[in-house]
Amino acid sequence: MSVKENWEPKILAFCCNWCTYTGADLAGLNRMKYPENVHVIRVPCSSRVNPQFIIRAFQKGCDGVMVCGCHPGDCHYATGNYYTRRRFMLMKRLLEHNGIDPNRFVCRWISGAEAAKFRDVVTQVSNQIKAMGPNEKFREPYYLEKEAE
Amino acid sequence: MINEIKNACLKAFESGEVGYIIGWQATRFADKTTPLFMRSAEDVEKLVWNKYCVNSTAKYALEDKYPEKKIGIILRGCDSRAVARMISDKQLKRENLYLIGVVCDGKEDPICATCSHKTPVIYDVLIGQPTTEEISPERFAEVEKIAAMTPDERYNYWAVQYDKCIRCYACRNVCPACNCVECYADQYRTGWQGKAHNRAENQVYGLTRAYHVGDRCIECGQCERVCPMNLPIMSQTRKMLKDINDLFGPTECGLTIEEAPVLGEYDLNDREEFM
Amino acid sequence: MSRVGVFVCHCGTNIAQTVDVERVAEAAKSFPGVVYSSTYKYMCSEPGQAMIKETIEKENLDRIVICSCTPRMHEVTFRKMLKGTKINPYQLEIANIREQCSWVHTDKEKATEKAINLARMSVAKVLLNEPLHTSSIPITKRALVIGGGIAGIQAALDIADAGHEVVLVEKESSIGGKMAMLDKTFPTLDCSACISTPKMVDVSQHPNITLMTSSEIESVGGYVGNFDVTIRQKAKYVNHDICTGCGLCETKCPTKVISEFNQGLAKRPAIGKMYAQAVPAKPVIDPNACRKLIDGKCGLCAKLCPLGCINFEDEDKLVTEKFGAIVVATGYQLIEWGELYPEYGGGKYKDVITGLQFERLVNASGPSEGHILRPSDNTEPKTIVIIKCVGSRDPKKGKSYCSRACCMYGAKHAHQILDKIPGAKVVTFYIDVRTPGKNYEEFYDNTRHDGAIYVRGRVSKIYEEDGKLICLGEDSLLARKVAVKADMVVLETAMVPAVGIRELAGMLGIAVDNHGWVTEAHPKLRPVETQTGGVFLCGVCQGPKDIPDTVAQAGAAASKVIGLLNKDSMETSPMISKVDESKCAGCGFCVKMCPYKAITLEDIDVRQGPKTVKKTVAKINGGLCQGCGACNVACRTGCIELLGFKNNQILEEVDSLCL
Amino acid sequence: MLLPKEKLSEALGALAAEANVIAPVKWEGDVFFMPYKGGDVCLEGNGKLPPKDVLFPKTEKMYSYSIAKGTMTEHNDAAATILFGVRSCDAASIERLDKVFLEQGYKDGFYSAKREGLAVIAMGCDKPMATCFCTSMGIDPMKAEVADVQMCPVEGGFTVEAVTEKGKEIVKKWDSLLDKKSKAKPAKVECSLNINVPEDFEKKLMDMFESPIWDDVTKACLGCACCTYVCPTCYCFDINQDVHGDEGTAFRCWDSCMFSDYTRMAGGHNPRPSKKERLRNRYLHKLAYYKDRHGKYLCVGCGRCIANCPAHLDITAFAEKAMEVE
Repeated sequence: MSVKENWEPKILAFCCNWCTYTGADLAGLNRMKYPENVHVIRVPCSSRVNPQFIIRAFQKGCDGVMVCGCHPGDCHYATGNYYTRRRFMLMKRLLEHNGIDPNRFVCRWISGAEAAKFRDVVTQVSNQIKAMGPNEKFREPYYLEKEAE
Repeated sequence: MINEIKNACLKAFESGEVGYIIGWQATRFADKTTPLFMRSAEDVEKLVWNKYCVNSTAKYALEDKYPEKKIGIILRGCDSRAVARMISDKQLKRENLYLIGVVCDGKEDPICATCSHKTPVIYDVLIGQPTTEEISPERFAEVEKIAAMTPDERYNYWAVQYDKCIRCYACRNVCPACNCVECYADQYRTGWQGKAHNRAENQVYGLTRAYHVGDRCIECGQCERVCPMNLPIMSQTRKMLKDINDLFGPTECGLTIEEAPVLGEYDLNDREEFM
Repeated sequence: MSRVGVFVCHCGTNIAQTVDVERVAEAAKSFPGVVYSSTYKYMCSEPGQAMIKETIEKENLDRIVICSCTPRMHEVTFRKMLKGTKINPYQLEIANIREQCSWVHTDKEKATEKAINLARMSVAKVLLNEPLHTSSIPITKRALVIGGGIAGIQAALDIADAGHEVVLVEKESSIGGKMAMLDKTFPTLDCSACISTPKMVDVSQHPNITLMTSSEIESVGGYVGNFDVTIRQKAKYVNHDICTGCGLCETKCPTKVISEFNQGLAKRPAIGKMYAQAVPAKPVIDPNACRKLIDGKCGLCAKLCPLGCINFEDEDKLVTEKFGAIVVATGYQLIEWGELYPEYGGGKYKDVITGLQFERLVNASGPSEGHILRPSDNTEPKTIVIIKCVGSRDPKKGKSYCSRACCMYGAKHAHQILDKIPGAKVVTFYIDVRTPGKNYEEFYDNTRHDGAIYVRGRVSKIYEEDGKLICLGEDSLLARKVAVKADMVVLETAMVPAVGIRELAGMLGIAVDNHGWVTEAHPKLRPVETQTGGVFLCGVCQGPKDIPDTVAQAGAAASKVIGLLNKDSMETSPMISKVDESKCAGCGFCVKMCPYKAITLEDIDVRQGPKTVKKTVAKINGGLCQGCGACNVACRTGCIELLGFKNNQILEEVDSLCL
Repeated sequence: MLLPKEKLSEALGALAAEANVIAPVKWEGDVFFMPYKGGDVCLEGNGKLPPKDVLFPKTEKMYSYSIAKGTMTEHNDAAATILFGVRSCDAASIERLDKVFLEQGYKDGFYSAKREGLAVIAMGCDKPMATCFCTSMGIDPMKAEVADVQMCPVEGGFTVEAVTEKGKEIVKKWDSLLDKKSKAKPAKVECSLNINVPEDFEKKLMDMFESPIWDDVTKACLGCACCTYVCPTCYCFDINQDVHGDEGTAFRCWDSCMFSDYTRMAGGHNPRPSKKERLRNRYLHKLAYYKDRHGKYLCVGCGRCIANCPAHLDITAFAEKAMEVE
């Protein structure tokens, strides 16, 4: 599938308020640079992210989705990310079972201090998806037509 | 076998504790039976037990949560797991049920080939000799077949299936693990599930339901049996079960009445792959 | 239809440099629901906020989106600003177009495009924001302090002095903890009893403090401001109300068992006070030692007691009381060094003793009335070896952490030996000497000045040879082996958490780390609080520390408790979960997932046709819920939703990205 | 006239050149009415789903709007289609849909556009399926009501008879393929499943509204929409919006009276709260209400609901039981 040269992927990132969102802000404070196509949705804890949001994101035209939270053991709410880990281990495999390319959905633990790790993960995911081209799978007809224009 | 079941029903009615008993009765077609709701001794005559008793009798008890008398249910292996499932989910009370377990001889249903529990796991009275059970090697054959494909082939395989789906929700209404008061798909205000019939909406429904019941699926195969368009729905939930098996240890759902679903738990030394 | 106002901030040049703020404001006008959008140099400044408030009035807005810096910075500021307007403070969304946009991108065109996307996502969410109101929960003005060491005593006194009722619960028969065992305290060499016993007496006489010794916590329920704690008051077999503490029973009791207080260096009777200055100064019977309780013989003390206070049929009593706040001050114990260090004799050499055992020897009220004698033959030792970091800083055999206080009390021991035994020789083996306090270094210098020998290296083996303990080690500074013929060896062993801390933490819903130290809410910002609202901690239960730090923490914890109890009620955050009981099936999947045990299943009456029936639904305790949202995903029906992050809000946010 | 069996695909190919032809084709193990792209059609039994999808699709875009452009466009581009292989029961269902969508005062624009462009080539039944009972519903398997061309299977081919003008044009295109001399006549055919329904059956049914038989007849129902979505004469629909920021599309999609929220009203009241009321309403609509108003049963006896019902309920078994009740 030929990728239009100036095509920019749209990537959604659910970031937990206490760790990854803070890490992302820290990346900003340190003026680190990363691609523009990752948009962050702030959630109180990664355990608030319902795996159904991932299916929804692909349906509504996103090309990639990330879920980031605190390292297990550091969760501000003690046990939140233990549940996140199980949920997304299963959802990731269910999506792959249905044909979603594994690189399109990424789940990573990024703490409040790991600004560089946030930048690296975002850059890596963004470049990977840019190489893969737009995501047609699960996409609603409205976005398929919009893509065709 | 049929007479023993009939006697069990008659004894249940004599005890006076049981309001009605759910079983199977013949239809005008030789190769089909339909659920029978016996209220008194005369109805017991209509009871049949043959290889066409493929309907699950368990979920009807959900519609009568506050019965005056006990609800009698004739249970094959998979029906008993359905009852265990609904009791674990706190939707049925064990004391409201009078369970007549029958050791199943395999019915006219493809799922029976991979059945691992012909003997009911929960019953008040058991009919037939308990058999030795073992998990069928074919359990995840379908899942492995799909796993062997490339991502695009997998997507195209499912795209054809979900193009067929007409969203009649029969798979939801028959599934014992789908026991919500109001299904997420019926809550339009929240907007999870659209009403349009297109491949994307069907996939959202298919995947969401698979994820909702994945860690509680008792593999009774009713969803595939009832689907008018013959979608391979079981391969979605069995994919979840296979992953749960590989990641969190051997799992079979609906075997006990206090079963904690895997997604409701966590373990400090779960596999770590998001570091 | 909602009337949304979008305010895009320049933030000087921080945003305006790489994001075309005018274009963002212009684009915002086309979003559904937006009726007004404008930009300003500094939105968070006084004039900025004034401009917003004025626009709200003029344009009759009912919700606003501010595109500026991270919400972690000014969400509170803008919410306070909204308190003065007709808009509810929670009908506000902030798009982070600085830290996560202008500062991290260089291409102005793409950065502006992203800022517009972020603004559109925030507008999509704000359209579904509902007005939220803080609710309040009543506060019981009583505090519970668990642990009667110096930490618990200090915290209890401070809280009681502030006029609040305190219950101090102590497992042993007397308060005082480890400090009561000490002789002197560094660096001032105050006599430990002189500074702790007055406080202990204050505790017993303070009108606001109820003292419960020989008691343990049985169960904890409720939440901040409204804890219901069940306390098990173990049987004392002595009626303390009429006992005057004359001590007659203690002297006549025939049974002699090893005294835990004296660290096994002496014996004690089955009945008696823990030690002379015990508070309360009344005896208790040890059920594992008293022959009457074990096999029904003796009962001498009952016969002798002039007031008949002894009652062998006494039983444990369970008392349940309400508290507003709980302070954990359970202290520590020394590591069981026996099995870990067989090379030091593993406990079979009587003259290889621990720091606390040395404290009892050198203590005037100790078994040897303050004379430093060898436990083996009660002779005065001439050469004493002190070994530091036994069990500490030793990840392989003991604990990985440093126990902080041993360097100082090691030096104190050396000083006491040189002071009490003229011509004694003290050799201290150390890895580093850590003196992190006021006058600590000077104290250490004096000790070396007095003649204490410090050898840098670990002792590898101790063995007995014709009455002497040969300590083999190395001097790593001079890179030579060292052997010392010692009469006695003092091991400064590691501090480990008190027994039973994990069960107590489980009851209180607080976390402990892998060593068992209680996890504070934040090591720097909230050191004396825990994750659970209303539960505070102080002293060594949080980690090894010395007495000055412990007392400081006790004061800090007390001030937190006083801050809480001074209020009649406490505001709870409105961003908590709410249950839609009409859709709840009572399956209970959410209950187990809540880290704060905020969700319970309860029966409510529901009409079903002609009958009313009992239906089980989930109920959320507003005081406990911290708004993490884990339960939202556990509920398949979606009837438990976190206010401010409801399912439809997040779905709209996801949908609006690719419009 | 007779169209030899082996010339059938050629005939269909000729039609497919001008208009798009929908024919019963085997796909994924079942027969469906799908656009004909050459190859052979499958004339055993009937399509799993009815051809109603051609006239009344599962989801049909109606209007789109864009606030930014300030425009509103209607989506009503119905292309000329030829529906081949329609059995008499499905043809009767088209007649029922016509009455509802076109002859009740308001003419449904979307339906009528498709209906005018439609030519129906009916195909008689020589081997009805076990679940067919169209004869009991007054339908002649060999004579379809709205057919433009009536074909019937006979020895070696199909009789062809043009009924309407459209039919004549189609038959003209097949002129070279037809054997004009053959006098073959289709044999009379009876369904194996039948119910002898009394004359005023609908009056009797409507009087039985409160009868206890409804409890045990509907007890086994699962409350899903399977029967309504495979039924050729179900015409209920819901209108919904697909909104994307300041653009959106209004679309019409199938709805089912068997769903719990079909009659749920503001405030939560539901006149048909449980599956008993809903299934009663469905049976009465098929066998009583429609006949009472328009003189014909709404049920055309195609048997799809019997074949596909997960709980194996059977409308004919219900009719039998209803007849026994006084």
